Amino acid sequence: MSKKPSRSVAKRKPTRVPQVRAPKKKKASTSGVDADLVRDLAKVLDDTGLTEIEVEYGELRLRLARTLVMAQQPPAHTHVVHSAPAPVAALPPPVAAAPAPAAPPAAPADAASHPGAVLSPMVGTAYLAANEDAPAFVKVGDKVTKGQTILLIEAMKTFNQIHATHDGTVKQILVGNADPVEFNQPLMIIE
Amino acid sequence: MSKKPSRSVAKRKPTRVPQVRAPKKKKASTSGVDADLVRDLAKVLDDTGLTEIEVEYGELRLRLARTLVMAQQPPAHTHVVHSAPAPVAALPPPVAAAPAPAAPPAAPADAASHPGAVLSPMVGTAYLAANEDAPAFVKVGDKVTKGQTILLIEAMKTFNQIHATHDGTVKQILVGNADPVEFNQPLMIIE
Amino acid sequence: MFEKVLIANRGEIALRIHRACQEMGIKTVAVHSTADSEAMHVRLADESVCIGPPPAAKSYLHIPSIIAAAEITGAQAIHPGYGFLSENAKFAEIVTQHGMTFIGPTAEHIRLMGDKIAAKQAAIDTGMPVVPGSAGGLTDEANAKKVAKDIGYPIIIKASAGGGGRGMKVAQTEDDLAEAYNTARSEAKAAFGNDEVYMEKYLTRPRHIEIQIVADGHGNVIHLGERDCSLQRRHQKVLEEAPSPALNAEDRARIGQITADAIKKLGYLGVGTVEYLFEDGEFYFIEMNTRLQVEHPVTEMITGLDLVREQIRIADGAKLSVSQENVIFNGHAIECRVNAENPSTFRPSPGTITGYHPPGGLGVRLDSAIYAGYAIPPNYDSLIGKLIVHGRDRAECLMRLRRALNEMVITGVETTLPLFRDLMNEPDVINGDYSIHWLEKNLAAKAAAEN
Amino acid sequence: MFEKVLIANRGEIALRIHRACQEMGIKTVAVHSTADSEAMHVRLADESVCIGPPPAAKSYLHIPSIIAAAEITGAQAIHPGYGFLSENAKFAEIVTQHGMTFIGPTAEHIRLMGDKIAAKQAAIDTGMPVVPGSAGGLTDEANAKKVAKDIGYPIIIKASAGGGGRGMKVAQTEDDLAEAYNTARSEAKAAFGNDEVYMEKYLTRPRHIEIQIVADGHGNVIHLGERDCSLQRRHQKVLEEAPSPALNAEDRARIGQITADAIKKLGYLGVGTVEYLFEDGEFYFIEMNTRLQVEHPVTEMITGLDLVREQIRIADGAKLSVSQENVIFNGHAIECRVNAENPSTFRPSPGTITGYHPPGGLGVRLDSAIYAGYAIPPNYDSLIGKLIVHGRDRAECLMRLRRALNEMVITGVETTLPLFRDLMNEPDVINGDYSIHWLEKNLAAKAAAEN
Repeated sequence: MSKKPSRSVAKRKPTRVPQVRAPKKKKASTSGVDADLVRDLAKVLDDTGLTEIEVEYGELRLRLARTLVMAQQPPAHTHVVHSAPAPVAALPPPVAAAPAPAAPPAAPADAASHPGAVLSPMVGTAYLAANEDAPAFVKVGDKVTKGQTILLIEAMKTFNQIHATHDGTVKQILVGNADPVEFNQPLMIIE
Repeated sequence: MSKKPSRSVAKRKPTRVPQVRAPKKKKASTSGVDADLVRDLAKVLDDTGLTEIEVEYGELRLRLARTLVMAQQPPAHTHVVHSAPAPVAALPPPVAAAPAPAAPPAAPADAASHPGAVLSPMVGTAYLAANEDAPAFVKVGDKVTKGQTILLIEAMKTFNQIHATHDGTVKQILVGNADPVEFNQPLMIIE
Repeated sequence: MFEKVLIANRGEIALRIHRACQEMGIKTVAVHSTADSEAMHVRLADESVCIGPPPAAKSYLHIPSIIAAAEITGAQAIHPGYGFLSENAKFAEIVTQHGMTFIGPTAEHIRLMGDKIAAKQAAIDTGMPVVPGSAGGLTDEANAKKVAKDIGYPIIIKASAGGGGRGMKVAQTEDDLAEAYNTARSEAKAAFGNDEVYMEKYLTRPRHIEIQIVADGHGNVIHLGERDCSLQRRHQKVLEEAPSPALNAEDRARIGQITADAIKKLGYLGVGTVEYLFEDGEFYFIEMNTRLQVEHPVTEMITGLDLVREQIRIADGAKLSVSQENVIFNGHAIECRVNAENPSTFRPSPGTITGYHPPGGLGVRLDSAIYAGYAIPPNYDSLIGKLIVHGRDRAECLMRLRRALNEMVITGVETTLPLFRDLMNEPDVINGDYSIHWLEKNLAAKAAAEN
Repeated sequence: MFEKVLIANRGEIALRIHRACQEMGIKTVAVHSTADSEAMHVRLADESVCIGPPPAAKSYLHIPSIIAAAEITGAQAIHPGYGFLSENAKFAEIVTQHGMTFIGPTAEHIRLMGDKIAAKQAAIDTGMPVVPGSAGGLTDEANAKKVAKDIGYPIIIKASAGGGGRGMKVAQTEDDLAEAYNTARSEAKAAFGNDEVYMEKYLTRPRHIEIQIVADGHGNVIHLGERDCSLQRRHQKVLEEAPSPALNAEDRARIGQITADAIKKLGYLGVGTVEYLFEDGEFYFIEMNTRLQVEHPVTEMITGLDLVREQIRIADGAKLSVSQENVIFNGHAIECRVNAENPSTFRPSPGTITGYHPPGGLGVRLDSAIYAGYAIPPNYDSLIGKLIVHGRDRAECLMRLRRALNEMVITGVETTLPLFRDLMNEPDVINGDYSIHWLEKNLAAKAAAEN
């Protein structure tokens, strides 16, 4: 294999630094404790995948915890092939339930749910131009129309044209030339 | 062994209603803790699937917790030796994760937490009279005083006198003569 | 040795292959559909690639996606597991054409054994016993009588053009023959417009006995004894054991040797299984599976061999790690296929596993990719685990299986665990006295008793 | 055979015994303290009896409660497991006096081996090798020199009245002897008011090698080879393996035979373990454990024998199920003792297990009484599971252990799993090159590196 994929190593359930957002202004209530705040923090807990939040704010001290859902239990580090143009990440040591060495760049994960995202319809290798000498199909800032070829994905020596799924302006190109891409991976943001 | 114990079959883990403990001592009127807040937070706990909420505010300290349901998972039917005067319950079939055949009589379980309960300080065989010809130490309706012998428990050929732990009237005798009893099993209700 | 292997499968077999690779110091690449992004094989693999949406045709059966996944990860070999692409000759060819190693036999052998008629001919040519019958169509009643005498009663008359049971008649003795022959012919004529019929020996209570073989690329072939897979429901194996309670050492050695010799003549490579029906001391070839079987752990438990490891070593050009003389059969093993299904209606029960407690202790192995909190997707088959138990003899094995079944807990979905607990109380199962029809009859009787 | 056995223990060993009973068709009675009413052995047993409050002295060590529990349930025999009452001669006597069977040796043998001095004398009398030394106190420097010459350097001088390391001096060669002798004497005089000293061979890098023996009541004694338990921390075994990487087949056969012969002379009954130090090809008796060991599964994995089953059979008067000739050592096994402890400070970590996912697959055994949701009580020891892995050879076993450790998940409490994952990367462990001091040194070095 001459092609070496760029990979980054993503841990499915990264141990995040607990993000305790400063509580909103205390609302006056008889007890000085605001149930809405707790509810709000619970949502933070949800959104962030935390298991515990403790807050101290002036006189206020708040702690929220959620017992791990079982789905977190089974092992370990998972490695997703995607387009982050990082150098080949060190493979994990043979024995390691330790946290993965690096967190993935936040962008691609968020991008997948972006309304303007164009997702890869297949697994393969992305090419941003028709050949080495040709200019890129599109670049950031270009206006594109639905159906226009925006890149190629090669699988089994076949180059598949990937088309813009909607009209708009190329806001981000999320893959590099010759990057490996998997199914459903965000390729570009067009809006 | 000539003695055949009477047994009933108890499943260890009844599904418990989530317990939300109210804050320790303070009443709403004086402390500024308002029962509605607790109720509200309990609902937050419910809605959000949290297992714990702790709140401190000035003098106020609040902690809500919910018992885990995980205990349902591990096997199976447990058989407790106790004094319920039921016939020998059928032993479970060799292969059966099916629910235990019979629920135990409700009385002993409730009795254990009865404030007037006298609990067995040891495992052994209970005797309600000093010998076969003697009258029972006590019968229902008798007035007893603290320290009075109310039955014997035999363990390793030694007969141990069991004394009333408090003054009162014998309301219920929960063991039969020559019944096996385990540690902490309720023997009588005296109130 | 390969540095990185792509596992073109899912579920427990993907995990099984991952484990073998890890133990050999080989990195693994998991591929998965979007329905399986939380699956155990994905979580544990060194790398993973999402290859498509949930339908297998667009992911686990989609050759270009799997090849592309292997290329972008730099995998040197692909293990197909069982099912999906494991017996797809074209896939084996494409893998090879792309400069990678297919961990399995050659495309030619897959193709040969995938064709029922060619496979039977190959069995005959290489000396494997097949069901005796007329060479072709029967010419007349006298001819039928003669052939029947040669092969022995009972016999079955089948329409040459037929299928689906029509035009089939059984003759228990010579007295029944004329009527069977004539009825079969007229039914064949009515059903298929062709009254040619042929004759085969009729097996009344056969057992399913299969022989595990392993062949390397250096001319070495060994057999690892038999598995008895007679407990079936709708042609799906439910419980498998080895050794078979119906075979003696002489039977085992004889059919093992015949099979190994035949496989050697074929020039076959890798692991494979020859399936036979067995009745009254005789074996009759059914087909050959050119891949790892679901029930391979039963053989592993009584031989101590790691069959996936052998597969990978052989694909890499290594020699078999044992010779036939060094294969020692040790004790008895039984496998129960635990499916997420209602244990009496067998309706699949996908959903989230809320509780999972596998049994442990001496002689107990669990091959499963589930975990507490795992959501079983509705897109694939319902096998969620294989409980495999080993004992020094069949009695110890059965007692151990009984206690292991008693310890095992899966909540949140229905499983076939209660079925196995019931089977442990069936005298015929305890005595090993069952044919391939036993389980269907037993289930039908139970269903009838409940109504 | 017994119909009902009471298990006078808790935790994984109570479950282990329960499993053996179940597989023999024997009913079980679990006893438990109030702290253990939710424990697995209680949940699985056919019957259970609460025998007292959490402190062991008032429950698991309280003989009258256990006897009473056996009587009210009609148990015919009591299995003591390990720890608690397992080596309490008085308990064995009382069980017998109450007309029940103690599943273990006689009270006399328990008593004999519980007395260090009597045990060493018994070892000498029955031909087991002991550490060579002076017959009694050394008379003078010349006598010391002579004895040292006989037993070989290095030697250690110890105060006859001593203990705790005071009055102990090592002489590496004859040059050091005079000083060692005189210093030891004056230290002994100062510390104990008695300057008598004696001499023993000094072992610098011994391994802990123990021989498993099984003896029935019919004069049959077999040994099941050795276990290497050199990886210890504060005299607690951490990881055990068999066979020992340091022994060859000749060593094994020799010490096995010596030990089995000695046990036969003693007229011992049941399973037992003779512990030796091993250095430079020689064995030196330490002590004999007259009970099942924590690490017995390692031996089960390489012999296929169920030691608890053998114990119960022998206690019931049956003969050994195998003879020495039929004991075949097959492959390699390693056990990791998983404790609920911080993996570097070893501080116990009781609490509730929020998640539990044991590893599975070929060659992996888990003996554990925990489950998701189980609250580990703070009252007892911190062993929560034993991961035992088998492979065809040591390399395969190590690779398999590595992958199994990687799959295993316990959340909610700290465990020693990370320690074992670390050990899998230590060249000395991989090479089997360690003495009883290795782990302490390794941990000290790691701790120093972190500071």
